Amino acid sequence: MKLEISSGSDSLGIEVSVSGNKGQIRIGGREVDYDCVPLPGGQYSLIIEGRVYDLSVDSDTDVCFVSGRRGSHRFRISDPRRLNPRQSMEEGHAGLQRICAEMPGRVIRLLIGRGDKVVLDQGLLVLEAMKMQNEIRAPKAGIVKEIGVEDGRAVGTGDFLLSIE
Amino acid sequence: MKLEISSGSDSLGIEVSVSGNKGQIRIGGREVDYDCVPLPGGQYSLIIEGRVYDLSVDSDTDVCFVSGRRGSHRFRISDPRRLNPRQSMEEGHAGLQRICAEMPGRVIRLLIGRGDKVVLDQGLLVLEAMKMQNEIRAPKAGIVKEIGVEDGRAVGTGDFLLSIE
Amino acid sequence: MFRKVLIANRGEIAVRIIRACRDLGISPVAVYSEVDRTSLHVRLADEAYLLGPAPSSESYLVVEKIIDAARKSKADAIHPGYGFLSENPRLAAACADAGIPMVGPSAHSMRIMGSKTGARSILLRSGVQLVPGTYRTLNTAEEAAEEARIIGYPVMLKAAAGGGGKGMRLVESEDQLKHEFQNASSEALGAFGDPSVYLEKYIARPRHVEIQVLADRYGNAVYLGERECSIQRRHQKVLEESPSPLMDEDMRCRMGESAMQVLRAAGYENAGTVEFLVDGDRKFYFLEMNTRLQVEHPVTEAVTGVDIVQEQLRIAAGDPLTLRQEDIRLRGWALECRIYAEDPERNFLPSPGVIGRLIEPQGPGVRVDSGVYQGWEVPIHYDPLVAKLVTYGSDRNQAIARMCRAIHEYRVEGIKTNLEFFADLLRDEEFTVGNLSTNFIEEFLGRRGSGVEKSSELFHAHAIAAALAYGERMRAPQSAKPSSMVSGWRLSTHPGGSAPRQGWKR
Amino acid sequence: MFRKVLIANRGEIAVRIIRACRDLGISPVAVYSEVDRTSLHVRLADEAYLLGPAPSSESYLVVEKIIDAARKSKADAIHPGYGFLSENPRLAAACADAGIPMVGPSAHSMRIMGSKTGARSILLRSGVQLVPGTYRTLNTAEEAAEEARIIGYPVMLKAAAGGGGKGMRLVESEDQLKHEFQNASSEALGAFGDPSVYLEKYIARPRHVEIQVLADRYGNAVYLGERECSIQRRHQKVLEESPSPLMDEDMRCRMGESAMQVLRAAGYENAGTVEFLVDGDRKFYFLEMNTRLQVEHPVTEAVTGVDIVQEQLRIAAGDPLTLRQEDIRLRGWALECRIYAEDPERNFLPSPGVIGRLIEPQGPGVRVDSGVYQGWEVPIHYDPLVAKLVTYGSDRNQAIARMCRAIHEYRVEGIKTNLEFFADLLRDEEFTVGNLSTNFIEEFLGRRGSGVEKSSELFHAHAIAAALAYGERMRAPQSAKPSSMVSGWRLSTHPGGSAPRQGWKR
Repeated sequence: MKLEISSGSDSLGIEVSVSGNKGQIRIGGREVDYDCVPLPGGQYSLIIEGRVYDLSVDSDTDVCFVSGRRGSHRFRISDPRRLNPRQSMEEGHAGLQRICAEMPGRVIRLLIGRGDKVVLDQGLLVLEAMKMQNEIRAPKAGIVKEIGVEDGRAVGTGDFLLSIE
Repeated sequence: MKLEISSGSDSLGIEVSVSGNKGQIRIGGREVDYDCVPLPGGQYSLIIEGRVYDLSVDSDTDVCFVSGRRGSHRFRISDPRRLNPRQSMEEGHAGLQRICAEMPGRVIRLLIGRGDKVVLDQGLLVLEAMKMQNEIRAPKAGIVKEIGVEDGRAVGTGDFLLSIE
Repeated sequence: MFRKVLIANRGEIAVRIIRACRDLGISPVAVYSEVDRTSLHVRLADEAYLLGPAPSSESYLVVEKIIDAARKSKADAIHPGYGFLSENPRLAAACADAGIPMVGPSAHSMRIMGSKTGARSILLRSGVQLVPGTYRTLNTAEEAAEEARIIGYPVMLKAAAGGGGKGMRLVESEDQLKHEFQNASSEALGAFGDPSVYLEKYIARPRHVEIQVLADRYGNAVYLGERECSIQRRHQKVLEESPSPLMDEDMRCRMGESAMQVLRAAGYENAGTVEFLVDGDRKFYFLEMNTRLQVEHPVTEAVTGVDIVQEQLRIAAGDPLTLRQEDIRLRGWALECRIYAEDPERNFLPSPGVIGRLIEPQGPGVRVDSGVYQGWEVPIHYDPLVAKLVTYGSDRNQAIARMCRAIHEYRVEGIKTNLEFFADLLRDEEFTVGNLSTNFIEEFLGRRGSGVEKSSELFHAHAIAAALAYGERMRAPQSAKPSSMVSGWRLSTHPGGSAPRQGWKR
Repeated sequence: MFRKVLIANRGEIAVRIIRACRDLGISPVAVYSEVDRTSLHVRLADEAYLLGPAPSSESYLVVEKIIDAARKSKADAIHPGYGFLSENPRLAAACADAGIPMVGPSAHSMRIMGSKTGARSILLRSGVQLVPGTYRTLNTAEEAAEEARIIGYPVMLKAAAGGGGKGMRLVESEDQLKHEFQNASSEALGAFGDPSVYLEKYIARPRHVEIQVLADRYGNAVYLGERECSIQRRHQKVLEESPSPLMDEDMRCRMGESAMQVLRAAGYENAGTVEFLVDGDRKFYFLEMNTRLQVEHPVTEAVTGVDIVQEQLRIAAGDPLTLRQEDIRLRGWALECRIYAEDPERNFLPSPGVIGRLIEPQGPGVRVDSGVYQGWEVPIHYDPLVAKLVTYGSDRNQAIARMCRAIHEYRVEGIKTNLEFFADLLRDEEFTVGNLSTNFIEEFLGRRGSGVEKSSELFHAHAIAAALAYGERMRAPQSAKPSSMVSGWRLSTHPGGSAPRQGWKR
């Protein structure tokens, strides 16, 4: 099985002939011996040339998140044998910036109105979450195009707050 | 749903009208309010009249093992609506006592032979497990009827060792 | 001693108090809001009573509900923990009315110290050195601006009714003062039910050092050494230690004596903490007194060997204090890191959610006071404190090394935490030499490198794991996903390394 | 200091040493047998090397394999832990040959003390009081019987080559001696690779008290107070404490000085333990010296504040000891319970298997040194020690109360443990007053009640849970069983309350 594995701008070719827990893998043009054993709870114990990696691996089709004691990587996996239907299509509108809630909370106070001109870093609204009030500031200068919330409104992660153009 | 629940010699009638986590249950002729919430990992948090029970519940058809911080019970559940096919049929032969390994180990030394007469508590064989040597003694006086192992033999839990009649 | 104590709190501190109760043979009673039905403190208690819906204003902050639960459970005392009603004299008064002792000082002492301005006016006459500022509360931004002009900028805007950084703002100009006055006041109202604020002169790069005190009703009192709590973010302590690297025996005695004066001025009983600011010349100023158990009390417990919560319960039960000042000797060094559900990569944004995996550190010199467990969802309604990680060593270096080791072992997945942030902070040279101030974190964030060093060895190993997991998925039938996780794990809660940043900025 | 240390051990002690390595900035290297591939010590190490099949005779006991792994990993020292090769001079000698320091005494000191009979003959001249008995090893049961007639029954039959209760037997008659000689000898051979046994006069109801010592190669040495280890079952310690309830300062000094004499006689370097038996008149007799880290070292760490494993590593690296005797002060009290995978209801039969659920205690005064994790299978091939639970308190009562609380929090399911046994033992009056002897457990088992009190309230609550779980099962589709357990949980491993007892008796 040949795979193309990438994380951010780094990319690697991997060729693995899977046969049980132990085997050889070709990575970045080099052969390495590995010993990879599943642990209870979706973790893996990987030993490569004596080095121990105690990893959590969570994968979903062509995305894989690997985390261990010394850091973590999110990989995108391309398998030439399979189609990779999902392509990155996360481009926003050129000039329009949508601001969404990154966590659940409650809107305490809107500091601007629709059509207001805002400068970079200007306070837009105050959101309370986990007993702390956080002021959401403008990521860029522009005009407030749309407002999706009002004072007192509870919001969930990803909920649309407002947009700036 | 009416159930008959027993543990050892104790037995109780329970009538439960299940409707979500909270409800009323009739037990031993008394109505009690309960609040029972499943926890991650197969545990339950049960609150009855303010008292907290943090329980592990493992069940298999008509047998249920409940354990908490203050002790545990193994229950047998009879549901009049269902047949209870399994009936206790764990009676041994009157005079024959089969001795089985209660844990995995290795037979170090047989201390008796077939046909030997043994007295109560007499050493029968030495079993090593987890680096300790344990002498298995006769649970009753009698004649060694059959021997299923020899010196050096590895045994698993439940393996037949020998019988006394 | 009490037979049964109701703990009017949640999270790690409720668990901490449950443990002290058990150690004294007391049956612990929990209370909970609807979202806390499966919280650890409920699971560990002998009894538990529902207070109401998730918002603390409808549950943990309702005095009447607490008293009702205490009556229902026949508890013979109430421990308020920290936060919530712990410094609210209304609870103390209601307890007194109900004939149920509260584990803490009298409503009277609370009122004196609870009003930071009141405390300042009383201590004016005591000889204890105070931070220059107002001795009364300010009603409007204009009034505040007027006083600030007299004191001189920068000034600190503070909630008169409480501590813990809530409603606190550093203000450098009149414009900013007018802008922040409302925020601080509304935050103070939300946190303490009282919008009053006052002003103090800002002391540049101060250190925050506090003295733990214990006093009984018979006039016996001791101080249990100091804690250095300079490492704060947004006026919230995040890392504390005892002793303070700044301190010598002489300064400890003088600060301890000042704390005793404050204690006497308040007619104080039970455990309390007298906070001081220390300026660049090692002069110290009274900041405030916290009339309750402090979050960071475990570092003092580690170096003194005294169980502060047990002492609280004994004092509240009327036992005389058996500790004498000469018995109190600090041995070794202790650190505490407050592990928060927050994302340091995104300006410490709170990160509630389900804890997918949890491995907590163990071994020599490590104490974990946790309020969570694997598979449990950290609710959005309360403080994001997941656990307190405390390490002890024979000296500061050993305590730091053990903290690094404990963090290395600690794994919290499904939510983001500040564990890696601490791992970096503990290696910072200014920290290791003990050169601290309340500006420490701000300065540290400035000089901190890119954080993660690129290791191609690690990248390769992780890529191999990803490839093997992929291969396993491809071979497995579609229904049987390889992840045999406990419930509630969601991939989406992972940090989106390559995910587009949304317009969230503070 | 070393850069990389190989730990020639497994289980909790390997984990303990990994932690000490990390605290000193040393990279820890694990070794493992085939069944230990997923053991906790492998997961926590930086590197790990396979030794061989599960039997320790083919893995952890093979000197050459250990040395090979050390060479392969480029480790610059080897820590042997306890058990396995820790007291085997062959490892020490092989290390010396390979130029890799072993963390422990020289092969010479080991040989002196490793032969219990050799140690006895050397100390004959030292003035240290010895237990009467033979000074040479005995080759046959007949020879032993002859000596025993001189000493007078009862006598203790002991392995000349090792401690820890292996190959040890109390013998009350010549018949019994002849019967047990072979068993003891074969057990000694299995455990230490040497079948030699010798005899000591049996001291009635003795207490077992031992002194922890530290010595460097420059002649500096200290003793770190005592540990009382009287609570034993089948000559295996199960509960230890420090200090000893028996001890006063004068006796501590005298015993400490005796330990120093033993140390000097052996030309000893690194950490060691000098064991004494104490008779009813508080006279003490040298029993043996353990030339390695002791299982129960954490209780000494708790009361002295000294990290013994770190000191071991420093001494082995050639650092001079910086502790002086006058710095060593015992503060508070510490207890250790050895949590075994065993079934106290079935005469402490080992209970290996998969740990279905695991909740470990936390909080003030609690240290858990565990070698296991949830979902892992405790193998049958090694000691059934799951974890050491250590509590600390300002006095003995507080340490006991905290131990009770910790046990209350501790949950190990899937295998049987002795946790409940400890819960009962800690409430025993003879224990709480400190009236201990090595016969304690036997006597305790005799006077111990039926154990579980019948509580109809608990029975009802559990029955309700069973009924609700049954109802849930009936509603759920057949494929979706309500138990969302980690792998390997088997109902059959539960204690069969109503299951027929099999013919197992000892």
